[in-house]
Amino acid sequence: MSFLHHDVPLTWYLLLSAALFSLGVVGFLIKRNIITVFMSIELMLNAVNLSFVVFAYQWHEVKGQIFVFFVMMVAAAEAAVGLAIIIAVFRVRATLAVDRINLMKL
Amino acid sequence: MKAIDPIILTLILLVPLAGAVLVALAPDRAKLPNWIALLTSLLTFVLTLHLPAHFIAGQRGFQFEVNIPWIESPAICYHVGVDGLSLWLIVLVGLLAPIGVVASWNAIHTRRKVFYSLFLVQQTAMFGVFVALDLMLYYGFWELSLVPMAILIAMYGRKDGTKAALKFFLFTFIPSAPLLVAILWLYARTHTFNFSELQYQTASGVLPASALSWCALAFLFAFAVKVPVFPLHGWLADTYNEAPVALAMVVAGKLGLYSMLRFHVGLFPAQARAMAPLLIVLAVIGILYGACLALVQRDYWRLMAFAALSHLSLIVLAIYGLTFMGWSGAVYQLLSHGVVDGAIFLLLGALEIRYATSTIASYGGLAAKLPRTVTIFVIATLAMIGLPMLSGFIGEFVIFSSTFALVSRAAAIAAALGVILGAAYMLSLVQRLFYGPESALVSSKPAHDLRIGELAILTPLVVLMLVMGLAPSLWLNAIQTGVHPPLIKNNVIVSGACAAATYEAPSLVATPELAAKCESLQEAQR
Amino acid sequence: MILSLHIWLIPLLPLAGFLLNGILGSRLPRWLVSTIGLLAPFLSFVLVLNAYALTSYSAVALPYVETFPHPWIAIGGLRADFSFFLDPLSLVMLLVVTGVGFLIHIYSVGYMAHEEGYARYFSFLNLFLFFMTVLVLAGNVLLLFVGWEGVGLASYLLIGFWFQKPSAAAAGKKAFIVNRIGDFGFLIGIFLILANFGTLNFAQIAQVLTLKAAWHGGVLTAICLCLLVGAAGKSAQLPLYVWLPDAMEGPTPVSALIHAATMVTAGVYMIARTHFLFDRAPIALAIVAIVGAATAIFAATIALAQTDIKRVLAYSTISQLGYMFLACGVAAYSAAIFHLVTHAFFKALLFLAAGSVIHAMGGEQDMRKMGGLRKKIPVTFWTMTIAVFTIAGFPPLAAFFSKDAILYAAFVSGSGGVFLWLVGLLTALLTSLYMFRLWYMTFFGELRTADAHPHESPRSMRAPLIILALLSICGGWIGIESFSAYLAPSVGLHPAVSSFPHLELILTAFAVLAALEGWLIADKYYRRKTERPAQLAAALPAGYTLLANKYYVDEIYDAVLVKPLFNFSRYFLGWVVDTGILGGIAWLLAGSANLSGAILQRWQSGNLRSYAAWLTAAAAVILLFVFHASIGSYLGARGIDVQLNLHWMGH
Amino acid sequence: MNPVPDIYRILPEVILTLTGAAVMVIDASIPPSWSRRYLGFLAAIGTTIALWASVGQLAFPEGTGFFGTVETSTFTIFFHVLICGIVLVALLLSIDTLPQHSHHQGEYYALIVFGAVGMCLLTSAVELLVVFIALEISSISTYILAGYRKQTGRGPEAAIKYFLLGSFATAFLLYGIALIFGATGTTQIYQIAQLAPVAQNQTLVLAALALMLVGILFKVSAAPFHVWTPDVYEGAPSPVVALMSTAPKAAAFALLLRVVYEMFPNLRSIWAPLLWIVAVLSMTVGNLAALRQQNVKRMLAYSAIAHAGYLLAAFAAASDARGFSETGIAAASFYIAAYAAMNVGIFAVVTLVGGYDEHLSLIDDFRGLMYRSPFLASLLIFFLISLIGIPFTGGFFGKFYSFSAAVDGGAIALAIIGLLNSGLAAAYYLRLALVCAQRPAADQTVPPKPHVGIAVTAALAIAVLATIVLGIRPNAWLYAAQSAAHTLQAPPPPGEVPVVPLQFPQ
Repeated sequence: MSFLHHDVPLTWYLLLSAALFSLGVVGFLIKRNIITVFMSIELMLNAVNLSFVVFAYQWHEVKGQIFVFFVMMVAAAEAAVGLAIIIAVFRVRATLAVDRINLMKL
Repeated sequence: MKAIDPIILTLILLVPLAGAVLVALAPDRAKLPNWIALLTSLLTFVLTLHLPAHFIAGQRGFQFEVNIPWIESPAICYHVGVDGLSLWLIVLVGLLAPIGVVASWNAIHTRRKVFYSLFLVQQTAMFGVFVALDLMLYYGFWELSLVPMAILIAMYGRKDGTKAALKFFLFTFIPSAPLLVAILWLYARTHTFNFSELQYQTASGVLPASALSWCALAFLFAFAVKVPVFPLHGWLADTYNEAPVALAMVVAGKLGLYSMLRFHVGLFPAQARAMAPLLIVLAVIGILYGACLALVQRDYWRLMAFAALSHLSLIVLAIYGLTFMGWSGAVYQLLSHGVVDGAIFLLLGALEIRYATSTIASYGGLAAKLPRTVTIFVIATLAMIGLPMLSGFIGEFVIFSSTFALVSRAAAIAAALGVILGAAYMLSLVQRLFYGPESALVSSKPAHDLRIGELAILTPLVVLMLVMGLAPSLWLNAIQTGVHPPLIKNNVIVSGACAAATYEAPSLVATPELAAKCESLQEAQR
Repeated sequence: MILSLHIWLIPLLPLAGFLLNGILGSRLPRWLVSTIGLLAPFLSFVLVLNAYALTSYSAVALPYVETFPHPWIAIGGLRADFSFFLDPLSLVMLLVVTGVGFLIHIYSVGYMAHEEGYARYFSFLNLFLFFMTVLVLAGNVLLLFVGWEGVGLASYLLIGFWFQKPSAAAAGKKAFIVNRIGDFGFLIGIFLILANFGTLNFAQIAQVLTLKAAWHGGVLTAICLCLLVGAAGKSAQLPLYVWLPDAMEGPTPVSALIHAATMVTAGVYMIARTHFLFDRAPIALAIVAIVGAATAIFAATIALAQTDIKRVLAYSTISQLGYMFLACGVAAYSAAIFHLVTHAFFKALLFLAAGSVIHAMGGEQDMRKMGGLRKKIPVTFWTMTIAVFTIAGFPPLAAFFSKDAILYAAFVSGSGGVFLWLVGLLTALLTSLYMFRLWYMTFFGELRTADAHPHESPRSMRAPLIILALLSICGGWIGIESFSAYLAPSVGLHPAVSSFPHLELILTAFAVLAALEGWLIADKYYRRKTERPAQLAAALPAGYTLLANKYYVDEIYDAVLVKPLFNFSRYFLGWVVDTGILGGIAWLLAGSANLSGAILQRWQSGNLRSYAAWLTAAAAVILLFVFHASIGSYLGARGIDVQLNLHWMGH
Repeated sequence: MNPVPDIYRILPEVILTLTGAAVMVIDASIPPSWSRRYLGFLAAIGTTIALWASVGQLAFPEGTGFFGTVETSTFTIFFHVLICGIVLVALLLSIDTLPQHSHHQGEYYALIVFGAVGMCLLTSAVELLVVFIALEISSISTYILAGYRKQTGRGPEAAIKYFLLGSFATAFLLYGIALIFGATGTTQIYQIAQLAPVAQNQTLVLAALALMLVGILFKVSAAPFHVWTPDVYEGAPSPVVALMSTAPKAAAFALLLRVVYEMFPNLRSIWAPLLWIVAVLSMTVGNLAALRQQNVKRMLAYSAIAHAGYLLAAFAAASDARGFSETGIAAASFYIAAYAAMNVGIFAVVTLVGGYDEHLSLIDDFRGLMYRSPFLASLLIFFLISLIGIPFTGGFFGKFYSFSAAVDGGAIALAIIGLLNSGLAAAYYLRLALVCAQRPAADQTVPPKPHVGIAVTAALAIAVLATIVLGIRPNAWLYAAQSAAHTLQAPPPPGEVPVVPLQFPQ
């Protein structure tokens, strides 16, 4: 863990986390496949996890790391549900293109 | 009987509600809903008669008052009471209820339970508006009165009931938003919804004047739409055209005008005074505008709508003349208008049931076939156009003369022009409906004159029109105690100086002293 | 000692008749209806006679007042009582109203015998008597107004008696509305009285005026002019006379009673009743005179060219009312009332006789189709002859005296008096001319229609004719002097005093000559050279058409007032203002809400990625907002730059 | 004073969890041919017990348990009762309206109950970790429930939209939590409240506030985070919408109250104007867009957005020096209750009329309802009237308190905008009501009369009663809301939450 402390300032990690989060957001916005969109969300969650880890390290507080585990766990649960839903969508619509999922509007 | 005094108002409010529940629960068999509604409304009417019977005429302030805390924070109370202003209006509402039931007797065939339940709920709401002395309670009944009306218009509308109901509802509901804000603001500043306390507070000068004028404006706007005052009458014609007769006869006027008197002029006298010139002008325009448009209507409900605009504007004129005499006249005219309009609506409704149209041109020559109808219609018409010895004249005369002497001669003269036009459109309505040769429609249908039930309700109305025309003091005594000057000194509306004094003197007997006084007063007036 | 005269019963008896016949009449046999209908005015007449007898033998002093203990309206300073006021003026009026009224009731029994709605007719007739007696007896302006409006109502109902006839129904409506215009003026007058006197009681107003002897003109003129408008409406004066000719649509006895003898004279009565006001308003008085004179001659010219027998009489009535106004205008109230009384006799007679003619002709009213009826209906002819000679002003018939009094009063009334007199004289000539024209066209020559079988009227119709004929002969014999003296307590003495001793005689001679001249012209044109009128009409087509069409006044009113009002209401108010502007504003408000709703709906594209984009954008905005707000308000207030001082709390 | 066993602090949640587990187990163990209907009743009974248990919590002194992660106070009990009530109504509604022989019925009930666990926990959590977990528990159940009609095209679409956008928003919330953790070094709400004002890095605090607001405002479907609402409400089964338009919203509002009033009271000058804007935007957008809707559920979705706006108006209320506002919180709490009562009621009626398969989904389909089933029509109109805010209904007092709080706080403009908006809203509510009241068209096919079973009758009765009681005798609830507000703003009991001294890693 020492390289974290000495070689690279903590801010960089936070910036990386922010960048990852932004990438996730951008990915959500520009990707056209539901699975990819879903992956973008995972990316965002992981970016948050990175922040938690960094802050946990900064504060010497284990809470942050606990948080990370819970986030991972929840993400897994979400993945299970999400994929199930995606399958359901594919069954009735026979497509995974986000832009085609627009039966309901206005 | 004294024992029932404290609960009489509550009873008046609850009996129609109980009747509504009863109608809703009872089976829709034979004429059962009609009978329950009729008996309930008659019972309520009898209860309302208790009020004038035990009203102490000379006494100022509220009587039969009940004030029970209802909600602690904000401090809303179940505070009801009656004074000379509302006394007869309550009786009027009570009277119009059985008329409405009779008018609906044959007109409403489907879903009678719904109709009569809502009709009775509407009664409660209207009673509530007249008796509530807690601003929040008042607002509650005020809003509640919209709902049954709107639904029934939609249910039983003639052509496009939904649209008319929506128009009616929005027209009256949206202006009540500023009203509520104003009420809330008043509460935030005074921590009371109590009418009398608020009256003291608004008069005491602790509230900022500019905010008070905004409040007053919000109140006025809501009431003006409800009356309606020109140019806010957009909903009226459609509503009259579509509403079931029983509801059309109560939809306009009473609530708004009463509220103007009690809650606009009563709460914000100074602000009302500032607004008065505008309202007088609008009222005069409304009188002439309504009358002119009534002249050219082809449908009698629309004609009645514009006629109502004209007549109600006259009352607005009386209210914003801000003279006590004018106010008495206003309340009296309101009563008379209720009775006369009730009769005319009942008759027109009866015609519509028999001939299934409200287009005037389809009628003609009914007089020979329906002698009873035409007789009562003509009497009611005459009362409406202010023939002396019938009810309409008294109010009109008092309003005109007080306006003329104390407010504005021009306004009185312009308003009196409406009398000519009133005769014109009402008599041509009579002529087109009843006189002339029989129209094809009239000849094609069998003639059924008024039924016994209709006669049973119309005859008392006709008698009432006569008695109101001949012995107005029966009503005016109580009314005058209601429109007394506010008890707080600086809340007094200062009337035109000379004229007020002239009128205060019971009658100018020509003693030299009085003649001299008259002289000096006239000098002062100039 | 004060005897109760029970004058309150005088109106109430006809009211009872009205109620009985009106409510139960349709179920009662005709004889009972007639009995009730006749009994009521008869008993009233008896009561009036009783009152007259008691007062003239000074058992009861005049004026005599009966007031109902409870006020009618008492609100603020406004107080109006049910108070009946009996003085010579009202007594004379009551005698005419109930007397002539009773005769016409009798006549009606025969005339209306075959009509449907017999009971309705009698109930309305009684209703009229009720209101007319209230009008006459009223002790305050407001009660007078009650009667005033009430007789208008009765007139409306009776004109429209044959309501199946559209013209009759329209005429009733027109009468009411035109009267309403007059009443508008009357009402304003009442308001002015109330505002300036604080009372409506005639006696009190008079008292106030007595106290303030210097009060002239000004607001009094305004009051009087307003009252004049009312009077002009009721008494069919220029410019509000238009309803009266149309009112002839009603049954002829009604025309006789209401539209000739009694109701239409209410304006004259009202001016006489409020003479103390007019006396103080010379300008208003002059205008009354001018209106009267103008109406008199105007209506007389129209009467020349009418062919409907009743319309001739209607214009004649207007013209005679003009005389009465003229008299009022020169402050000769007693002369006006005198003429009113004689006019009631002879004009009622004329109408009843005309009714008899119409009855004989089976409903035909066009004089061009009559002629030669002299032999067929002798009683009618003779009574009619008496009436014609009376109205033409031949001595010693009634109108001779009354018309004479008016012309004399006009002549001596001051600067414009001679002119007024000349107009009156010319009118007298014209009156004579058109009346004899009527007489000749109806009774002389040959019957100009084939399918008529004239027959004399029943006894119940003949009897009133004869009585009225007698009254027309003798009615004027009382003489203006004693009549004025009798009325003096009510309307004051005749003001005019002649400086020239034989003036009255000379003027009388002029008047008789004028009447004679009229007769001679009529004789020439309508008996001896019956082709001449047509030639004359052909020679002066414009003039003749103008007269035959009554100067197109109805058409002008229609084009100038009625049509524009309707068009203004329908097109400008109805379409432009109500639908266009007000409806447009509501439509715009609703439309803009709907439109913004439609725009906001586009937000909901249904596309997931656009939703996410919105979320992101909103999140960005919130972030920006938070930082902006914080820099601006929260930390900025402490002078701290959040970006730079990360370790500001390093203690 | 005896310390309260920690387990009692989460007693309702425990009961609900056990119920859910029982439902699932029984569902799995009984033969497939058996009716699952009674599982619904089981779930309902469990919910009732949980509700009763929540009320029972009033007996305990207020405080936190499980190391300061969950709290019991009038505030939490208020929301527990509310949420359990809503869930109960939704369950009863579902029992009668779900197709009798559909599979997965047991799952459905279990999911609802599990969702309830999450919502309840969300209201009582004072530790952001628990907040996150609770939020996810409730969200995941509702994601699945939203797509429950998976045979139709719209069901899964609603689920996927809700799921993706929900997760997306949750990621923002989570990021906010991370940042506040970074700024203060703790995730316990009371500690954050004490430490945030003195944190070194205020940028982080502000960013955390903003990001957390994004996540929560998404959940309460306030504009401009409302875009998912109409689509999801339209696609989800009506009984589910009855639940998810009310209960999760109530929970989310409870969270919002906690976040803004307890975590960041000192940032009031920032979030109050922000919420002001969001409130106005929500009302206006919701009402305007609802005006033109033809689909009843979509219209109600927009109305839900507008109601979120009215509710947020209460947040703009005045506050004392520390940023607390008892009136505002009480008004918001009351509004949530009133809104829940009427909205769950109206969706119950819409479910009954439109059917589970939604063969009647358009406003015009409701034409003549008053003539074919006056009972349902009357109820529908009653709830619509309450939504409009006509007096003597719960909706009126909700609006009344909300706007009187705003007026109290000087936000008169907000009150006027809000009430004018409610006028606008009346237009579309009333349109539906009036269409119901209209005579049926001559050529209209008469749909079968809906079957109203005992369970749904009970559900409707609860909703109607609640709406009426809130409209006529609001005292009790108002008192509860006020004491809830009081406990929310009261500082945590001293000593129970250790204040971590600030340490800097350098």
